[in-house]
Amino acid sequence: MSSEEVKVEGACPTDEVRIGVYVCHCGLNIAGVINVKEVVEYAQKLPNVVSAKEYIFMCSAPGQDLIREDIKKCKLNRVVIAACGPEMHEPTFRAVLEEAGLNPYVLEMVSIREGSSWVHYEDPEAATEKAKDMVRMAVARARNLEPLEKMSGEVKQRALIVGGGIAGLASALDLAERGFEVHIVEKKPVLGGHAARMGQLNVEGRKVSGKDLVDYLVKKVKDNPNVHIYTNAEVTKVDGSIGNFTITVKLKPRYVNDKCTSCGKCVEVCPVTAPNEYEYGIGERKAIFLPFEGAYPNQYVIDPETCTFCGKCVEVCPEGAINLDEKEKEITLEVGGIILATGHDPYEPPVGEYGYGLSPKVITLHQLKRLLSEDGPTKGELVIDGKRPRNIVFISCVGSLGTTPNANQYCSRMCCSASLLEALHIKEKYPDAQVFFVHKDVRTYGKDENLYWKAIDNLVKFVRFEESPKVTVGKGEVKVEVEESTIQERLVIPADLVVLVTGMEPPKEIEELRSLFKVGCGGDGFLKEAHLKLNPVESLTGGIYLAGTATGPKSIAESIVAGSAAAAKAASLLSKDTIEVEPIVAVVDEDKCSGCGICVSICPYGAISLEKKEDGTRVSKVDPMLCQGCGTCGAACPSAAIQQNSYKDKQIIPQILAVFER
Amino acid sequence: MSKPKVALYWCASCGGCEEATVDLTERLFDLVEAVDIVFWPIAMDFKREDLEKMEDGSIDIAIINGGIRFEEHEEMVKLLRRKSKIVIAYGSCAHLGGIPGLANAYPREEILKFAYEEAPTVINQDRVRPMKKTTVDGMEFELPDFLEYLKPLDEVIDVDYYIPGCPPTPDLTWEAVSKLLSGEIPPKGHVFGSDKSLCHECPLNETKPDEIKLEELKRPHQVVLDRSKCYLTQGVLCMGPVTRGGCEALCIKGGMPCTGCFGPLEGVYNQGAKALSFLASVIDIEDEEKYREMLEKLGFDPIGWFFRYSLAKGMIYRKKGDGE
Amino acid sequence: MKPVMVVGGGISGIQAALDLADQGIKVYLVEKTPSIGGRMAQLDKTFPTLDCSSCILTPKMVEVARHENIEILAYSEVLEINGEAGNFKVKVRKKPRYVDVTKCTGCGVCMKYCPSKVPDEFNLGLSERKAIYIPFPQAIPLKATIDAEHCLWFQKNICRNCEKFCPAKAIDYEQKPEDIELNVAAIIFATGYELIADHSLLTDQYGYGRYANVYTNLEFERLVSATGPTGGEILRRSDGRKPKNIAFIQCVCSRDIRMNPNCSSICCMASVKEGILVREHHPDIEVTIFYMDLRAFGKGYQEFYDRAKEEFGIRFVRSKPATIVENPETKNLILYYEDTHASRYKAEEFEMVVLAVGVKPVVPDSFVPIGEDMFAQVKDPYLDPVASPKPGIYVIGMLNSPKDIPDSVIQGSAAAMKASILACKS
Amino acid sequence: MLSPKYVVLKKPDLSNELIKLGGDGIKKCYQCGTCTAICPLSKTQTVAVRRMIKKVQLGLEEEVLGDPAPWLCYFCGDCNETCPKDATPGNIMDAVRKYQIINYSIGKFAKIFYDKAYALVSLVVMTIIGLLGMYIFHGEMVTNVVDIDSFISSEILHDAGLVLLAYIVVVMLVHLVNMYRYTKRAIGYGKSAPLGRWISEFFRILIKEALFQSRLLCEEGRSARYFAHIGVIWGFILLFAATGIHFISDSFGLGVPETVPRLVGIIGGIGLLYGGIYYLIRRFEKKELYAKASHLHDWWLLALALGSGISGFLVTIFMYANMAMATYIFYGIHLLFVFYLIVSAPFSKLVHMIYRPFALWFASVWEVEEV
Repeated sequence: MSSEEVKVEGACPTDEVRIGVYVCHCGLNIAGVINVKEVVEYAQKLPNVVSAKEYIFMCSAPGQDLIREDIKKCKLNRVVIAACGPEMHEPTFRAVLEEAGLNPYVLEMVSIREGSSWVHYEDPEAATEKAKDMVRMAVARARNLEPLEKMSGEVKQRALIVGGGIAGLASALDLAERGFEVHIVEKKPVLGGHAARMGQLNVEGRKVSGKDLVDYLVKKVKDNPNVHIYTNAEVTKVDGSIGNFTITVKLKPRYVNDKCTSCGKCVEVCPVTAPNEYEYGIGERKAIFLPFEGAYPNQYVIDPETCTFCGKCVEVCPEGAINLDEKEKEITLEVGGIILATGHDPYEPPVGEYGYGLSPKVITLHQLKRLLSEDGPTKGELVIDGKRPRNIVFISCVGSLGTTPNANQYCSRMCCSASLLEALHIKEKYPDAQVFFVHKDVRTYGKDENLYWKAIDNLVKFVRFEESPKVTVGKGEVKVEVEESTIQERLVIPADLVVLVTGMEPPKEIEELRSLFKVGCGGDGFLKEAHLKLNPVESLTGGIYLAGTATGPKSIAESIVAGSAAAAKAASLLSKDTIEVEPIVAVVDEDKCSGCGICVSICPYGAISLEKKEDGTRVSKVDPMLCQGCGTCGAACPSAAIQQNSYKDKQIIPQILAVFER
Repeated sequence: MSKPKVALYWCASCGGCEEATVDLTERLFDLVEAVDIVFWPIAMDFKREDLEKMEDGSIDIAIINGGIRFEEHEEMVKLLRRKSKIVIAYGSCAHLGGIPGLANAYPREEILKFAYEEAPTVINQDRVRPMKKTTVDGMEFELPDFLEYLKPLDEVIDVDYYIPGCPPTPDLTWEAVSKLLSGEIPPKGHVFGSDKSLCHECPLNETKPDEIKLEELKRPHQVVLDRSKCYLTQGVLCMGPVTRGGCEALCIKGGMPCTGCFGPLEGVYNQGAKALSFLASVIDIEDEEKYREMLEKLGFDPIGWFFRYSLAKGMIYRKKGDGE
Repeated sequence: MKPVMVVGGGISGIQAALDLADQGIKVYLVEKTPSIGGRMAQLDKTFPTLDCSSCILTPKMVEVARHENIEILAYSEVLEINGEAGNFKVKVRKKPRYVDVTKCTGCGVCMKYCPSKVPDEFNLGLSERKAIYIPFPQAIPLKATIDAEHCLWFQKNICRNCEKFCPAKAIDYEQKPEDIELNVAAIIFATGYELIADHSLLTDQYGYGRYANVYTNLEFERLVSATGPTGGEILRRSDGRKPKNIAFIQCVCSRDIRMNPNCSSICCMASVKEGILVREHHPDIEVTIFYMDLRAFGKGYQEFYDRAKEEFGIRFVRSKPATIVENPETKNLILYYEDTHASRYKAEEFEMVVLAVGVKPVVPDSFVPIGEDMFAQVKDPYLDPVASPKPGIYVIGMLNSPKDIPDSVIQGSAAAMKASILACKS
Repeated sequence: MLSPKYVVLKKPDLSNELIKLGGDGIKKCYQCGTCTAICPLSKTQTVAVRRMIKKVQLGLEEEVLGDPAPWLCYFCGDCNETCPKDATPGNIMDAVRKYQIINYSIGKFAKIFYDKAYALVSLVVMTIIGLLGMYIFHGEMVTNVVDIDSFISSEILHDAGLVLLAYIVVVMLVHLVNMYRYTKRAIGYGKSAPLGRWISEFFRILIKEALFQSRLLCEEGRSARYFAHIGVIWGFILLFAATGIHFISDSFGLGVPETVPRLVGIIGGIGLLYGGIYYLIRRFEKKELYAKASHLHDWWLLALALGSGISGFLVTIFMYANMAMATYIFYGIHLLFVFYLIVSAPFSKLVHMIYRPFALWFASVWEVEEV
């Protein structure tokens, strides 16, 4: 049976289909194997083909002229080009069609080079036959091609940055310096994220702390008139799509306004205490507090979760800066692009894992960093249980590499370097301390190998394990038992301090982020990039970019670079007034769509939504700015109601049936 | 003006479609009033000769149910085609092959062997099988031969309209017939029923979330269905999304998920494949091993689930159906 | 807005150029070799997704070629840089291709008729190319180049076959080097890396160059590549036979005080990937990877490593083999090593050995300050890790520090951001 | 195989002590195992250089003290050459040897031979004792002809020799017991070997390793060093034999001709001189790796061996030249050297001639499955 028998709906753009077929020699690439002349003669006989020609290089200027003239002379309304794959020259030939007055989308390219001459060079006859088959199929498809119009949308030249950590700040600063308006929305009452609390970052040369970096960026960002900062704020709604988002932001009450001079009187009278999350749980804070010294904004804040609203602070505040009746506010922002710099959470070991929570002598690396920080709770003095620890044991891969039932499978990338850095700080500060690094692999990649070598040089003791070590907490005594795999000995290390080198995890609110911004997550739970290797700072959703540890563990420097990279992507978008999108997108036939929602579930770009019609029934709607033309919905749609332009069933099915037409 | 002449005939079917005609109940009288039934072997005594005697094109509407499995079917429908102006494929079997079409999963020889030799209820030591020509007591009998495959009606003759369903609902039948009688002639090839999938008219469609993610599949007998919630979201295969509406979701209302008897929508070339594809799209299991385990637990039967009515009607399959 | 120059057409340079051009900034992409693509074009697949390397790279290369804001200056070199940030005057030499690129269509006829054979750099000498050549089929620009050093016309004044057979009449033996001066706001150096293959350690300790069946990882990458000299068949250099087992040795010329104390960051995963490729195509070839610390630090890398062990049955031995001795008859290689997890000394015979040789940056002459560790210095390792201490000059990719593809891409984008700020100001 | 016992880390600053003894590579080693793999001895017995370094790095003092590995090492220097971290594993092994000598010795007395000041003091003290002894016991010297007995009577010498022999035996026994205890705990933990194995291994090692130094020979291209070492060993053995023959002949009146022990002694002396001079040159050249790192105890042994050898030779020469005074003076010097040698033997580097075969013995009995 022939393809005509398949019912094809929708009329062709003109009454009579007139197809031109152009077969390229591509020098010898095609003509060296395929008998081009034979293919052309074959094509001439196909139904609807009014002209078939060959040329040595169709892509060259004379080749293009030939097509242009033919289109006019033969009144062609479809063009088939049998040459190379569409990757390189489809745009070339689309331009040719356009210049000749045709819609550029009535072009069909058939790759007889990659698909036939290159792969079947040993058998020229069969290659020629295959080329004929391919041309016949292309003609069958071309018959039903439709003209399409490009779509465009306006771009609002502003960016939203979600997260005021180091990556978000880097993105914001770059975009602002590039001249774009930037809105930073930070959930916490202060900027700086984890980086601000990371302590010293190097062991020699000019000392640099995480705080220094944050301070530098905050100062620059704050002084830039293009930047608007919202702390203690959360994005609650995201509407629109690439180039044109409307964001609703909830501004949570801080209860303390900018009259606050950080005098601290309120803290003295506040009766409520809670563990200090800004010190990773070391020590306590009050319900009214300053998250950390020198934070921005340098202003006290009341944590409504713990505050009893007793009003004592209001009474003592000399500036009258406290207002317990402050209410939540809501603002909307109109932005073109969004950068998610939503960061990570440190892995929190459950109580009992490696003795965590059973003894003050077992702490996490984050807590150690706070203890060793000049601005930390002990002003940089390492004191545990009132004593200076002598034997300090780091246990690495806590919460990573599946070392415990609770742990993640992935490697957190930074922990080896970070803990060796702290080990060196300890050695520098307390040369008599004995530091053990109990590890699996030492993954100090790249230039960080230097840290590993330094640690060996400073007699940090490396203990390698295959089986997770055991930490036993006795009466005031902590022991680490480990099977040293490289000497095959069972070691017992009496420890004055055990430091659990905890990895990074996706933040707890990742699920909300995911549904709010319609971005995906990978198997590790972190936000998923458009392509792991080549699009590492873009999400699958157009106009939304990812920076810092939102996509996975990174060092501070890497986060800053990723921040700049995400900014570059946003800048590419924002530097345009309008964005044009290919019309090869999914379209919904509302007459057929029953609103079953299968397409919504499967769209990887969040481009489809269900819309309620006036009669109460639902239909799918595709946002063409978000649709990337992957075709997944078309394959899944049970009613053939959603189809992709240029790849509709009526175009593909005849092409498939043409296979059997011989 | 004389009343329109109507013929009814059945091929390979269970007879349910004929029952469905009777289910028109009192409307049957209106029908009989309105038309002149000239051929209906199951209800009245008509013979082939009677039909042959009629003039070509003298019947206005021929309503045929059942698929084509015997030579006899083939001959009769060809005859009916010649005599009729309009041919309607009535019911799933005529439309898509239906339940008898499931036999196409086996070759003819295997079917006969099972039916006449191996089925547990059969006692046939001599392995006698029906023959095309048999001599009994010196008399020669001729039987219509059993064809290689079952074919839907439109693979044997040209069909003008389809009334889908297993069986078609009386309302739909009435709607179709009255439409034709009133002269409201739809384009050739029209399938009566809705242009949208069953979900559109399903009372539970409202309850479906925007995104469907299934972590497990179940068969209806393995679960107590919540009748106020979309069955699909409860992990039960409902063919609703991939099936033409028009039945008013009778099964759904009766507490059973749709099995797909109304066939695919316009533009869907293969109902079963599409069903498989959409279901695969909403299953949210990453682990391959877990997937396999689930299918095993389920007693996975893709033909029975997805191709229950449409196995005989595959796009690629049709080519093979000719015995090529 | 002034243009920006990107030097080096590898993946990080390509990314930088694209991100600048997408912002409407004119970019000059200067590439030393006849085609952009860099090292990534030579790779077969990429870890941890096992994406075909050219399949994901080629679209980017095509995008570069098609972008209206990018001008590719392939087969060109930077000679001189004057001026300052925001206003650099760069002298670039376009080396003569002896082919008129406006006429050449890349059809490859010339290559068919050229009689002079040269070891193919793209395949690291594992195969031969002609004196007139296109480095690889997806090259951009897809133009032929005459390698004058091996061309019979330039060497012996004979032949001129290519001229005779070129259907586009594009051959021009009279071409001369052309120097152009460009005014740019910023310069991004992304000159990439090469293997530390010239160290005596490779030959002395591991017998590379002495023993036929010892390969470098990049050579092996070409060997497993479907576009490589053997069409993806793993065949030994000595006898063209498929080996029964292959050993990968990590940290060769990396983490070694004698030449390169840095970890090269990519070799562990590259070997794991190559091991998986081997096992995927030939489950009968046993793969052993000798490593010290398996640096599976990136996203999805540990999972990939786990798969290599569990799914593909690759053996991992924690060890650094001390020496390799060839069996002169079978040309098999005996590795002497200590399995440090078992504290066992072993001598084991392998039919093929792949050395994961460390990397060193290709240093762009005196244009950027270089640190003691061979890599380019940066202005601030934390706040501005892509900026060279020289204002307006950026150093990215492998030139900056050892890094994998995603990190190189990220740095490309980041440098584009920084450069765009400068370009917009000037 | 995982060791069955639990080791409590008690001496974490062990590294520093070893660094003082010349093992500063401890601060560099990252445990790649190249040293073990390149070690020529690994082919027959796991010397596990890397493992030894790790034990030192971690501060497993008892494990370090009980590991015979350093005694198997001949310091050929291959490991130093191939080490990618320049951690000089050979030097670390050498440092561990010293550490073991110190710790096996009574009251860690051996320490003094690793400290210049103490060594000098001990030298002075011994010289005074020696000279005093000679002064007290010397006889009427006959000056016209050479009569050694007239300088100091052989009976006195024999008695002194017996005393020193007793001293050596007692002190060495104590040291060896220490060595046995540490080694048993470290590598022989929970293991028992049949007596037959002990005996057969003893003879195998005594002959193959101790007397013929088969390990040192196993590497090609090192035969010069092998012969030098054999020279020294057999030098000592023959000299000891010469003394023994003389003593036994005298004591029991066997009447062995004087020339027999003398001849044996001369041959031994030549061996000693040959070896000693060879080593002296090498140590001055500092070309070969073992010679690059010469410490006090190396020089000490060399000086004593050469001193006693040369002085002995001179005595013989002067004797035949019939130069009485010169003979007596050098005889005195010779006796002093021998005295130093014997007294310091259980503490100085010379003790390796006992420890090495014992270590080999213990290792081959207990570490059988390691091969």
